[in-house]
Amino acid sequence: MKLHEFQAKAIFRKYSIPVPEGSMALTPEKAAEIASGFPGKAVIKAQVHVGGRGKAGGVKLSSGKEEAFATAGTILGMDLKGLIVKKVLVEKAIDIDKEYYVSFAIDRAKHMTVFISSIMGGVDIEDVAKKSPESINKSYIDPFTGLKDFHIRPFLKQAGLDKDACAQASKIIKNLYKIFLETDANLVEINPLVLTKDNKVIAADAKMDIDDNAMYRQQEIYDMVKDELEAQPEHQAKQKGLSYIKMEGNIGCIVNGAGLSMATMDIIKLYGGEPANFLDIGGSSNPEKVKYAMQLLMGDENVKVAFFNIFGGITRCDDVARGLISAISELKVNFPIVVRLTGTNASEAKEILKGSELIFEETMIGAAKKAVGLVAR
Amino acid sequence: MKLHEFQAKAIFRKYSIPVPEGSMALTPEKAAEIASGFPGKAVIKAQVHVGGRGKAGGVKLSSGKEEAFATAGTILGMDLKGLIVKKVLVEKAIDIDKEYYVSFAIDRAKHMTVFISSIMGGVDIEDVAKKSPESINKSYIDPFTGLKDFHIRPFLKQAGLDKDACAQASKIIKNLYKIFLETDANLVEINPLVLTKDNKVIAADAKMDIDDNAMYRQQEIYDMVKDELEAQPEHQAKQKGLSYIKMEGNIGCIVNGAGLSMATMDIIKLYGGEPANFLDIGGSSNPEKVKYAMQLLMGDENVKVAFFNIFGGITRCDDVARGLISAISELKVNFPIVVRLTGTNASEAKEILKGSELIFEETMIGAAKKAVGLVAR
Amino acid sequence: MSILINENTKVIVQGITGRDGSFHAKKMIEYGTKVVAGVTPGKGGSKEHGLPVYDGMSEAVKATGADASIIFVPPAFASDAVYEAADSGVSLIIIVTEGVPVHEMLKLDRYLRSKNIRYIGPNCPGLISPGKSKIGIMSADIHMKGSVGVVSRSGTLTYEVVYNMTKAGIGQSTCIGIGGDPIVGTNFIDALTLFEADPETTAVAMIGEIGGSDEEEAAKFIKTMTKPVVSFIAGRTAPPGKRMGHAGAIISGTSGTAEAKIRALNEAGVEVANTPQGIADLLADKILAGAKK
Amino acid sequence: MSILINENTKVIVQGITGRDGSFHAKKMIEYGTKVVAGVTPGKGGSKEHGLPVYDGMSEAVKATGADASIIFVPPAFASDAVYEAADSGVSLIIIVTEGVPVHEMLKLDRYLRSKNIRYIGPNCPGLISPGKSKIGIMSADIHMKGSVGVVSRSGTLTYEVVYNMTKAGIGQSTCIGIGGDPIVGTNFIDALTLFEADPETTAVAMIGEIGGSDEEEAAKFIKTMTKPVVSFIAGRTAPPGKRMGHAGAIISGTSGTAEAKIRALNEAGVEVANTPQGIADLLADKILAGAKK
Repeated sequence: MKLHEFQAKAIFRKYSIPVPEGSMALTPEKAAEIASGFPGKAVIKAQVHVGGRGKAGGVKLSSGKEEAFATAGTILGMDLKGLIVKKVLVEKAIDIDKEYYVSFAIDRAKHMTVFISSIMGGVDIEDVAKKSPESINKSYIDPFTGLKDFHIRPFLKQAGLDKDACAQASKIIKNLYKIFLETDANLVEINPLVLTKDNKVIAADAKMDIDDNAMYRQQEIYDMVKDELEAQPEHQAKQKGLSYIKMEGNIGCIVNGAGLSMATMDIIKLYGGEPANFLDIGGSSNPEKVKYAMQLLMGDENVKVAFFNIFGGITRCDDVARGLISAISELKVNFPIVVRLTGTNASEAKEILKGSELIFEETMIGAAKKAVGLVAR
Repeated sequence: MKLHEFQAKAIFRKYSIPVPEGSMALTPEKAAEIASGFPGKAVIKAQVHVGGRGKAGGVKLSSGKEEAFATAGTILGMDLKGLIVKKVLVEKAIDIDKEYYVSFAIDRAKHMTVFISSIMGGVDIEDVAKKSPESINKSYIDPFTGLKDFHIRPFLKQAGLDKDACAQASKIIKNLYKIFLETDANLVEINPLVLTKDNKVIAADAKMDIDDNAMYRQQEIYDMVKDELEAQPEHQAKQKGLSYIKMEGNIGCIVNGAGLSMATMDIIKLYGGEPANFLDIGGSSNPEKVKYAMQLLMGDENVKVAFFNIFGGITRCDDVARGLISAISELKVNFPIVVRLTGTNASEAKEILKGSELIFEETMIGAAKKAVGLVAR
Repeated sequence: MSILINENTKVIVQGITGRDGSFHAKKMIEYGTKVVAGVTPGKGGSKEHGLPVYDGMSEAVKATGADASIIFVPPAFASDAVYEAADSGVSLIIIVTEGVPVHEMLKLDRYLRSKNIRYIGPNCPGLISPGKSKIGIMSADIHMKGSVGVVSRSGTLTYEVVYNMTKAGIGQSTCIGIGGDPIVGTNFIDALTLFEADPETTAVAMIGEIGGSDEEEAAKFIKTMTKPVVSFIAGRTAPPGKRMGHAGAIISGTSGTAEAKIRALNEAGVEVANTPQGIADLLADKILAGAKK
Repeated sequence: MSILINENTKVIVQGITGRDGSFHAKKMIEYGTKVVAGVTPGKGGSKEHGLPVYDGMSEAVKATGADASIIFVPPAFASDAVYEAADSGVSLIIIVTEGVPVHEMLKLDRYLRSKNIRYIGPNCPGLISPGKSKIGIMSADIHMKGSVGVVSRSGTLTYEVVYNMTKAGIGQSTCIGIGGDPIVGTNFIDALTLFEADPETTAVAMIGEIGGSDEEEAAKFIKTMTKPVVSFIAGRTAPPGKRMGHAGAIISGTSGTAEAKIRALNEAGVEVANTPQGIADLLADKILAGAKK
């Protein structure tokens, strides 16, 4: 679960990490009001989950109330790489002397937290990693000991900060680590971490990604993201025990298991079709779940055919069949349904489905070919 | 550094561990006042660092203000195994149903914290360990994971507590562990942990021993014990970099290093003498330290002869010699001094000491025999 | 032989009185797995499927001499259950629980490794050595005893592969589902190492998916193996960045895409099937050829 | 040979710019120890006794290929220095610092053991293999190369013993001061195990003191050794309970008194000298007799 910059900065403030003065606005009026609250220029930043906001025109400087109003108006409603900007962060512009990069993330292969730092901040860290990998420091942090001064020292030295700025940066990094742990984050990142001309260290940007598995113990963060989260079809599906990601194709997939779901999408593509979605109905599926999955497909106007691929194990094929029957009878399904059922209670399932208008196939390949063929007509 | 029961209970209160109502008194008047502050009987408990206070008469029940006054008067000033009682804890007596034992300590051999519990509380746990070792549970706690529910469960089950009492006991034990960690304790102990007749779990006694090495980061505890601590000659010596323990003999020892100090005492005993003290002047000794050590010996009226045993290494023998010269000239030493110096700069030292009335010996054995001989005369 | 488990492995089911724990304990017993006890705090002294239930792992292991534990405990309590298992003396822990926070896993992983305890999962189906023992939740009937080791990050996809293998007459020595979470106890290299050393295994099927760099690392290791490995990678059509953030790529130095993984495997001489069914065909070739890669 | 260190051991001095660190670094260099660098945060780039000083252990080890580190850092910072050393790649850490809180040591000990790093101390004089290397603070001139291993919980008492040994013509293979704190990295059994395996060591002198149960444990181990061990235990006259609380006795099941220790050692066939000088006499007998215990 990614947080918006303004949300991450609210957490930063709670942990005494200095961020520029400012707040979030939903309208140009509010943006203008915020901008008039402090002297000097204001930065207006689109709050959307896309990389390279700046280059794409989502971050702009403005002078005075009127210009802030106008600029916010331009950014709000803007389409940034497919996402519509609904919120902006309006902040007092700061006098930048130097820009650094710091983050904490989880190294899956090493099974450790890694502290990543660079004196080349303010640009895409992936580019830095490619062009000048030597400028990136990585320190691995043992979960047993946690962050220690010796993990931070090399960065502080490279950054060439004076004693006072060192103390500020060190405190920021330690608090950032605290945030990383206490919010169950997959990633906390400050890019750029700014040294201002009057020798203050400030987090000019803030990125946080929270572990979805830990949401049950992160109530405060959940409350923060709740509204936006609940508006997402993916999240609604998850609440019902389904994992759903919409895509651009027209063959709707309903599968049990994430790996088999991906493989089903792959095989559709392999035989010339385009999957409309990823949809994993999980284990021990009950008929209600199947019905809801069908509704998700019907909500996507691109879908021209549905492909049921169920490998019964814990999931019983007869349960899926019952769900399917009730879905067909209650909903007005307006596309053909290709069904492939194998494993636990598959023959019972076929018995249940006998007489319906479903198209049966024995193998994944057979079913995929059939679905692709139906769309092509 | 051992804490008194009333001090440990003050810490318990801070960590929400329930203890009986009450407070500490220095006088019978104050004791009577405290006792009149609550209904029912009062327990008056001597606050001295000796085991088996109760059996020795240091813990007594009283009814009403007058009796509390009288009882406190009996206990205050009492000699308990060599220690004079100066403080009493006056507490509301509680209705005991069952008594348990719980503690956290450090197992030196296993390098782990151990949670020790027993359903046979209220008596000397060493006796329990001897007589019915099966009633003592030990759970080893990894410093990485800390205390977990599964460490506590076997005790809760054995204790036969109901759900409510289980929750109380569990919370007490977890907070006790927190105290153990956060106060840098070598030992925290509740004996007895009481289940009252109205199903409340209460720490009826409290024992804590704090790691002296951690005192630098335990300011609150230091403030608590400061006055008593600073009155001890052992502590005064420690402040000057010396380690001193008074004993009952008449041969005063001044040695560098704890092991050599103990060996020096042993060898005195071996040759028929009795050491007056343990005194380790430590490494890198300066002349001032030596002088102070001599003052400590002079402050002990039992001392009939001094035995200097210095093995020069980091400690330079000439430094010790200079200290000795200045001690002799400034203080009126009224007992003979046997000196054994070996190692770094020993010959320089002997040069410095030439002409003094010191008695030189080349070996530890020789010096010990000489010292014992001098006392015997 | 087989890897990690065999007909003598004694298993405790943690969370045996829960819905899933009870169901799968029964299935494992029916398969012939030596399930010796269950553990549920507070339920000590009761019985489940005729097995004794204990309050704690320590007493359960003392009473039964168990070697392994399988964990069906809700995410919020799972890590404590694993710590308890780790301190009880078992040498193998299978964590079925889905949804354990990654920070819990970081600590748990460090702890288990420091005690040299092998664990599998979390969020994994467990493992089965057909005809010997099953410590997991896979349906047993699609498996057949044989000489191909199967290792996979995915559940049902593995069933698909195994089903096709069995249909084609290709049996399995051990099938192990390592789980798809960011931090897992046993990764591809660990499993491949065990299969390489197992005299009963003659070839390995490795079923990967997008994300992380485990498949890429495995590819390097496979170059050193004497036994043939075939593979399938799921997620060629998955949208980029849906699961992996930018920092992931900086850390692992790989994009984690299916293409990158397939390329790495091909470079290591591994044939990668286009479909789950394809695995069986590739294996048939290898086995018929008696091929040494 | 010798144990743990030899003429090739490369050492970093942590806290080299401090008073004690600087002094003993110089002494070690003079003795011939391969001191390759010093570390003091913030002093990187400077020199001390002609040696490069680094800000951190990681860069110091990378630059020098050091095997060992000796720590002269005040108690409040010592544990961080040790963690840093542990993460830097050295395999031996000597902690001279006195006064490290025991709770810090519990964590540190667990950490170092989980990484299989050997440490000695804290609050210890270090170790010396006469004629080869000295990583510690003992004065070198009382030592003589030879075949007796010396292990001790005490500093100056060891000097006393070694001084008498050398005077009697009995040289030492390695002398190791394990430190007297409740938690130490290398205990008697660890040292005895190493001496037993060292072909250059023919006998061992073990110098113990009251408190804990390390000597009692060692006694059990000595029964399994082929090399003769002699001992001295300090503290027969120490007042009871001055260092050990009641809980200590419950935990270790021993009173920790000199008498208990001497009894345990005698039962294991170890002769215990009455005085530090007595060690040399006992050794002379053993060595002259070429005795196999």
